[in-house]
Amino acid sequence: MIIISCLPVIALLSPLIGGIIAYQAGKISETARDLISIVAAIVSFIVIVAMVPTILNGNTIEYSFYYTAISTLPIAFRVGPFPLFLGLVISFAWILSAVYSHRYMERLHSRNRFCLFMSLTLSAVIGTLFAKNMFALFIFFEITLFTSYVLVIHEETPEAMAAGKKYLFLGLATGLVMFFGILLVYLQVGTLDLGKRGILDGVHGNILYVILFTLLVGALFKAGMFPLHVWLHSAHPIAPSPASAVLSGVVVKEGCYVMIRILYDIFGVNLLKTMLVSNWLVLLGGLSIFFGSAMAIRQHDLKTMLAYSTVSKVGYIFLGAALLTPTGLQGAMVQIFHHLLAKSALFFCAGALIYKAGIRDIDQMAGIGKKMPITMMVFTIAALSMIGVPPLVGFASKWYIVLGALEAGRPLAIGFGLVLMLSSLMNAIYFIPIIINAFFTGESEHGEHKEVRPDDVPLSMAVPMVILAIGIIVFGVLSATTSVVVIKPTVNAMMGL
Amino acid sequence: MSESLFGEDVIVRTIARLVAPFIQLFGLYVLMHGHVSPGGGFQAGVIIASSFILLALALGLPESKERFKKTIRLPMESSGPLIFALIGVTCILAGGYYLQYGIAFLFPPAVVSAILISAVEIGIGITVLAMIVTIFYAMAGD
Amino acid sequence: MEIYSIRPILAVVIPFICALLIAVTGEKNRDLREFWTLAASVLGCMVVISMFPHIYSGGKYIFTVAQIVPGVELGFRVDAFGMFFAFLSSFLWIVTSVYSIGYMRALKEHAQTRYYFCFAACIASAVGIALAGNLLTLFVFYEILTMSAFPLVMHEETSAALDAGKKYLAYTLSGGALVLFGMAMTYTLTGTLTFASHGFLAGHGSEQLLKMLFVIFILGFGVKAAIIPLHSWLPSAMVAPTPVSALLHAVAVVNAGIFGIVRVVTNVYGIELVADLGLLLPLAIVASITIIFGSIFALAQDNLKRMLAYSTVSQLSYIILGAALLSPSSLSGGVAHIAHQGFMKITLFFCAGAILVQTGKKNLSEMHGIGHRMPLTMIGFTIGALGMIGAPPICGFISKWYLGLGALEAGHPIFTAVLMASTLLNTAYFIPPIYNAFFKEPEGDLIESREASWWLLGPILLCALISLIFGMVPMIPYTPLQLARTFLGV
Amino acid sequence: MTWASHLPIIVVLIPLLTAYITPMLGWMDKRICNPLVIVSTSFAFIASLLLARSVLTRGVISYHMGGFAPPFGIALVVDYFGAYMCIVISFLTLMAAIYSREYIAKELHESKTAPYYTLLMLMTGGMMGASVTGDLFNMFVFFEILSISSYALVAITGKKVAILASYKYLLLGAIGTSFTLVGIAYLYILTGTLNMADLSVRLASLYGVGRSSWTLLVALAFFMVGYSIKAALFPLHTWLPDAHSMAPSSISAVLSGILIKVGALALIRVLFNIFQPEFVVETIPVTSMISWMAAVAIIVGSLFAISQVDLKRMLAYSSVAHIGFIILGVGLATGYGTTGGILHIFNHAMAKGCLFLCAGAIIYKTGLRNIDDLAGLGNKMPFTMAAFTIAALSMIGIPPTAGFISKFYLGLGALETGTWSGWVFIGAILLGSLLTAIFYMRVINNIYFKEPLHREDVQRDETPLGMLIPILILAGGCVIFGIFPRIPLSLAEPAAKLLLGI
Repeated sequence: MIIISCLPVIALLSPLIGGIIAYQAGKISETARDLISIVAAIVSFIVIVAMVPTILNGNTIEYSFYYTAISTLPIAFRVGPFPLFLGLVISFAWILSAVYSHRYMERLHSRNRFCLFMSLTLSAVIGTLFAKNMFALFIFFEITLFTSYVLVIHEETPEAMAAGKKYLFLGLATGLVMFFGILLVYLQVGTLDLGKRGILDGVHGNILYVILFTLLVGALFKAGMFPLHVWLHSAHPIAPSPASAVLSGVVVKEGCYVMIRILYDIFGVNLLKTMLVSNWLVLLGGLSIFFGSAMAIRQHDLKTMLAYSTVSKVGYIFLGAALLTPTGLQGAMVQIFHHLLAKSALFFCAGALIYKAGIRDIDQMAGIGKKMPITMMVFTIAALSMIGVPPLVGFASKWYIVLGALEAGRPLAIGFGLVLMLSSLMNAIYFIPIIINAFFTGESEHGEHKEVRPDDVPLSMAVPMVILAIGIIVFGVLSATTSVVVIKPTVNAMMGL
Repeated sequence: MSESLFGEDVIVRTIARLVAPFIQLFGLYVLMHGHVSPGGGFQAGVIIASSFILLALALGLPESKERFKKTIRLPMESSGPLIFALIGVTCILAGGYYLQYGIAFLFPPAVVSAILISAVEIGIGITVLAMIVTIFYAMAGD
Repeated sequence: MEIYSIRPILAVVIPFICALLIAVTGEKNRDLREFWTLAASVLGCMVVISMFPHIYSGGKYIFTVAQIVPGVELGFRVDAFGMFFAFLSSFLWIVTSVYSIGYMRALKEHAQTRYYFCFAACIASAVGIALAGNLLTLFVFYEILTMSAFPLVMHEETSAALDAGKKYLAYTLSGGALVLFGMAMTYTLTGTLTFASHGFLAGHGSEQLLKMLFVIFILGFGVKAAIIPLHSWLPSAMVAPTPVSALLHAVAVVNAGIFGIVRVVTNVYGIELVADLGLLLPLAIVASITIIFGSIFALAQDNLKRMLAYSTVSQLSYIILGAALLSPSSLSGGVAHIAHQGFMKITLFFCAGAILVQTGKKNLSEMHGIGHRMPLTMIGFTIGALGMIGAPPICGFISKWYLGLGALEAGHPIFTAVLMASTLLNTAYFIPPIYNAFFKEPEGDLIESREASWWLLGPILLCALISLIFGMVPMIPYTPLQLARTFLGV
Repeated sequence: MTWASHLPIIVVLIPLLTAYITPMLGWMDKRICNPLVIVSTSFAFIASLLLARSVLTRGVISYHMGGFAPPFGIALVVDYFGAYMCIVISFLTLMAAIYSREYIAKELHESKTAPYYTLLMLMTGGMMGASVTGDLFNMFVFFEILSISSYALVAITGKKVAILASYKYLLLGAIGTSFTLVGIAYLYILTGTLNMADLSVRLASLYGVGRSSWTLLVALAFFMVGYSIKAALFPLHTWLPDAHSMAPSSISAVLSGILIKVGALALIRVLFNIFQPEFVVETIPVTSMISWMAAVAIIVGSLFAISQVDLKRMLAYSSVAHIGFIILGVGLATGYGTTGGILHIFNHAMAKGCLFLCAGAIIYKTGLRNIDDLAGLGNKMPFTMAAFTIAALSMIGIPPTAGFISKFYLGLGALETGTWSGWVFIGAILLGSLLTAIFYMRVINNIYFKEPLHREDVQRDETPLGMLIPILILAGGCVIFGIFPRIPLSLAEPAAKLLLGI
C-alpha cells in the first residue's frame, strides 16, 4: 500500500533548515550552534524512525514535489525498506558525528561553515536515499558532491585544495558520465522510476552495456571503488576527522546505495544475469578489495590508511551486490552497515588522537594506548570488526558474502575463498601493528606525545566512539535478529522475492 | 576649426547669410509636400541642416553654434522620434493599428491621414535636422 | 538424553565476568585482582565438574543464546568430548593461575592486569570452544581465543615478542579465514552447522568437493594445531612468559586446534564418511611426518622452552594420528592424549618457568647440576619428560600404548614404527637434560639458587602427580581415557 | 480591438519612447533618468508577460503595422519564442537598470548618465523589436538599432581600451550587418517579398529549382555568417571577449545575457521560419553544420576561458561557450534539443547576467579584476559572492540550479538524434560542462578558500543594496527556475515545437 506522507521531506529539510539556523546562531554562540545542529540531526533521525512501523507493515511512503521538468520525472520521494534502513543508520551516525564535532572542531577555523555544510550534506544524502526516480536521485547525488567538497577542503591548505580539486573534478566528470547514462535510459524506456526492479526490459544489445558502464561510473566513483578511488585517499584524510568519518562512513555509502539501486532497480537481477556481467563485476570488487588493502599496508598516516581501507571495504560491498544472490546482497547490506559503524568509529579515534596528542603517524602511536585507553579500545574493537573477527558485525557481513559467493556457485567460490583469506590477513597486517604499537610498546624516545596527560578525550567525543563500539558488538551478536527483521525484507524487496 | 574656413571673406559671409533662409524655406517646402510628392521629413531635415553647415563653414563654428545652441538641438533630437511614436500611439488610441493613419478621428479618414502623415514627417525632419548638425559639429571638433 | 540448562553458558561466562572484574580492579588492588582469578577459576571448574555425572552417563546439555546468522545460533551442546576439553582447560586454569601469581610476582612483570584479563578471556573462549554446539559457535570462540591470546604472546613487548605476535596472528588469522570458508561451504551444502553424533555431511556434495573441504578444514585448524609445515609460529611464541607458554601448549590454544580437527572428523564428517573418502591415510602420513620432524627439530634446541615447543609439535600429531587411524583404540588413545599431553607439558613448562624465576637460565647447557639445587622441581620435570617419552607408569605411556595398538588394529603397523621412532627421538632429547641436572655438579651462580616458592612448586607437583595417577590407574572413572572411551562409545 | 492586441507594438514602443524622453528629462535633472528607465522597463516587462499570456491563450499573434495586411505591410508576428525572448530581454534589462543606479554613478562621468540610459533603452527597443518582428528587413533595422547602440555602450567609459574594443566590435558588426543585408537582397530578388511567413511559402517552391536554388543557398550562407557574427558563434566570436569585458558591467550583463541571444534568435528565425526545417535539416544539413560549430565553440570557448586571468574576460569567453550550447540545441533540431537550446537562453541570461553584475560589484567595491586577487571576498561581500556561486553552479549545470535543466534537455536532444554525431555532441556538452566547472570553481575557491593577501582588507563591506537586489534576484532565479523549470518551459517547449513544426 502506498501512503502519501511528507515525512521524507521533513527528514530532508530538518538538517537543511537546522544547518542554516545553526550557521546564523554560530555567529552568536558556538554552543547554541552545535546544539541546533545536533537537534536537527536528531529530528531527522526521529522522523525516519517514525516511518519504521509503516514500512515494516509492508507499506511504502511516497511524496511528490512539484518539480516537473518532464512530467514523468517529478522530484518525488519514495521510502521503502532499503532507503529506510540506510537512512536510519546514516542519520544516527550523524547525530554522533555532530556530538563529536562539538569539541573536536573548537581548535579549527570556519566552524560555522563546517557545521552548515555537514548539515547540508546530510540533507542531500537523505534526499538521495529517498529519491523516487533516478532523476531526483541524481540531483541530490550531485548536491552531495558540492557540499562534501567544502568539507574536504576545510583546512584550506594547498594539499587540501589539491585533494578537493581532484575530488570535485573527478566527481563532476564521473557524474556527467552517469548523467549520460541516465539520459540513455530515459530515452530508451521513457521512465527512470526506481521501484520496479528493472525498467530496461525492452532494451537489447550493446546499449545495455553502455548504460551499465556509464551509470556505474558515477556511483562507483562516489563509492571509491578501484579504479575510481584515486580521490579517496587524498580527500578523506585531509578533511577534519568528523568530516572524514562522514565522508568515509556516509558519503561513500551513498555511492554504494546508488550502485545497488542501479544494479537492482534499473537493471534488475534477471536482466543482469542474461547480460553475463556478474563475474566481471565480482572481479572488479575483488580487485578493489586487494588493491585497497595492499595500499593501506603501505601507509604511515593513520587517516590515509583508513581511507584505503575504505576502498577495500567498498570492494566487499560491490562484490556482495554483484553476486546477484539474495545472500550476497544481504552481505553487502550488512557490510554497508558494519563499515558505517566501524569506519566512523575508526575515524573518530583518529580524530581523538589528533585532538589529544596531535599525532597522525602510525609510528608515533607507540604506547598511546596507555594514555588514551578508551580511544584505543574503541579503535581495537572497530579494527577487529574490520578484520572480521567474530562475533563482531564485520564477521556477519563476511559470512553472508561468502555464502552468497557459494550460492552463486562455480569456480567463483574458490577464488573468493582466497580473496577472503588474503584480505582478512591484509586487514590484520595493517590494523594489528597499530594496536600492538599502542598497547604493547613503550613510548618511543622521541616522545611525540610526552605532553599528553593520561586523561582520555572529552566526554562529548568519547561517548560517540563508545556508542559505535557497543553497536559493533551488539549488532554482531544480534546480527541474525537484525537481518531477519530488517535486512532480509529489504533484500527480498530488492530481489523481488 | 574655431575660425571660418574662408577667413574674414566678406562676400562669402554675406552670401551665406543671405542664402541660408532660402535653403531653410526650401527645406520646409520639401517637408510639407512629403506626403503627396517626392520629399519628406528626412530630406527636409538634411536640407535644413545643410544651411547650418553652410553657416558654420562661412561664419565659423562658434557663430554657427551660437545660432543653433545645444540646448535647442537636444530637445529637437529627442522630440522628433517622440512625435513619430506618439502619433503611432494616437492611432492606437483612435482605435486603429499602430501608425494606421486612415482612421476616423474628428475628421474624415483621408484628412486625418494627411494631417498625421505630415506630423510624422515633421517629427522626422526635426530629428534629422538636429542630428545631422550635431554630427557635423562633433566631427568638426566640438 | 538432552537437558536444556544454563550450565554451559555459565561455564563460559564466569571467566568472562572474571576478566571484566580484573580489568575494573586493575593495578589498584592487586590482591583483589588475583582473588578474582582464583575464585573464578575454581568456580568455573566446579560448574564444569557439575556436568560430569550426566555427561558420563551418556547425556548432553544444551543451551542456545542468540542467532548469529539465520539457522545457526550461538548455541552450546555439551557432550563427553567437549566436557573433556572444558574440564582440561578449566582445571588447568586453576593450576596455572596459582603458578602465574607466583611467577608474575617473582619476576615483577609489567602490565599484569592485561595479562590476567587476557588469560581469563582465553580460558573463557577455550571453554566456549569445548562446549560449542555448532561449528559457527566454535569458530566464534576460536577467533576470540586467537585475539585474546595475542596480547599474551606479545606480553614482553620486546621486538622479538612483537615479531612473534605478528607471526602468530598472521598464521592463526589465515587459518581462521580458511575455517570460515570451509564453514560457509558446509552451510551452503547442508543448511546447518550443528554438530551431529555421526556427522551431518554425508550425502551432501560430490566426493571431490568433500575432499577439498576436508583439506580446507584440516589446514584451517591445523595452523593452531601446529602441523608441520604450519607450525613455525609456535616456537617463535616461546618468547612469552612461561605461564603463557603453558597456556599455549597445554591449556588452550594448540588444543583448540586439535579439538577442532577432531570435531570436524567426528561430528561434521563422521568417521564413516571420512573413511569412505579415503582421507585418513594422507592425514596419518602428515601426522607421522610432523611427529618425526618435530622431534628432530627438538633435538637441535638448546633453549629449554624452544625444545619443549618442538616437542609439542610432535606430541600433538599423536592425537591427529590417533584420529586418522580411526580404530577405536587409537581414537581413544589420541583423545586421551590431549589431556595427557596437557598435564605433562604443563609440568615441563612450569619447571622451565621455575628455573627461569630462580636462576634466570633459559638454556639447557647452563642448567647442569640444577637437580641438586631444585630437586623437587626437577623431579616434576623428570616425571613429565618420562611421560613424554612414553615410559610407564606415567600417562604418556597409556596414550602411546593405545595408539600403537590402534595402528595395529587399523592394519597399518608402519605407524607403530613411527611411534617407536618418535619414542627413541624423545628419549634422545629428554634424557640428557635430566642426566645433566642430577649427575653434574652445579656451577657458577647456580650454586646459590634455591627451590622456588610453593606458588610455583605446588602446581608443578600437582600436575606431575596427576600425570602419574592417570598413568597408573587409567581405568578409574573420569580419567581422560575413560572420558574418551565414553565419548567414542567404546 | 482591445489593449491586449496592441501588446506587440507596446513592448517595442515602451523602451524606444523612454529612449527619447530620457535625454530631455536628463537634461533637466540627471537623477530622474534612472527611475524613469526602471519604471518603463518594468512596464515593458509586465507587457511582455501579458504578451506571453495572450500568446499562450490565443496562439501566434500577428500585428499589422499601419493596418496594412502582410505581405504588403510590416507585420509584427509574436510566436511563443518571440514572447519568450521579450520576457528575457525586459527582465534582464530591468535588472541591469536597477543595478545601474549606483554602479553608473561611480563608473561613468556624470555627463554620460543620460546618454547611457538612452542607449540602453535604444538597445532594448532594438532587441524587443527584433524579437517580435515578422519582417526580414524590419529585423535588419532593429538589428542596426541594437548594434549601433551597443557599439556606443561598449565605448561609453571613454577609456582607450574600451574604444578599441568597441571599434573591433563595430568593424565585425558592420560586416555582419552587411552580410545579412546582402542575404535579404538576394531573397528579395528571388521572391519579391520580405515578410517571413510569405517568404517561407514562396521559397518552398524554389528548393532545388535550378539557378534560383543556388541563389537561395548563397543567401542562406550570407545569413548564416552575418547572424553568426551577431551571435558570436565560434569562430566568429573574436569581437566578443574584448567588447564584453571592456563595457561597463551592467552593459556586459545585457550584452552577454541577451544581446548575443538575439543573434541566435535571428539564426533561428532564418533557419526555421524563413527556410523550412526539412530543408535546413535534411536537404542542406545546415543545422548539423552549425551543431558541429557549436560543439567546437563549447570546447574552445571553455578552454579559452580557463586560460584567462581577468574575471570579466573569463566570463566573456564563457559566453562564447554557452552560446555554443544554445546554438547546439537549436542545431540538433529535435524536440528536446531545441527546447533545451531555447531554455538555455533564459537560464544563461540569468546566470551570466548575475555573474557580470557580481563582477561589476567586485570592481565597484575593490577595483579588482584579476581572478587570483579575489581571495577573501567571501567574507567581505558574502551575499554577492553567494550569488556568484549560485550563478556559477548554474553555469556548470549542477542540480538543482536552472543550468541543470537545460543540460538535461540538451543531453536528451543530442541522444534523440540517434546518430553517432549525437554521441559526439553529448560528449561536447558534458565535457563543456566539466571545463566550465574548472574555471568557475577556480574563482569560487579563490573567493572562499584562499588566504587573502591583506588580512585587513577582509572587512565586511557588502555591495550597496541597490546593486545587491538585482544580483540576488537573478541568483534566486537560477535556483527557483531550477526547481520549477515548468515556468520557462511552458513557453520554451511550444516554441520549439512550433519552430520545428512538430
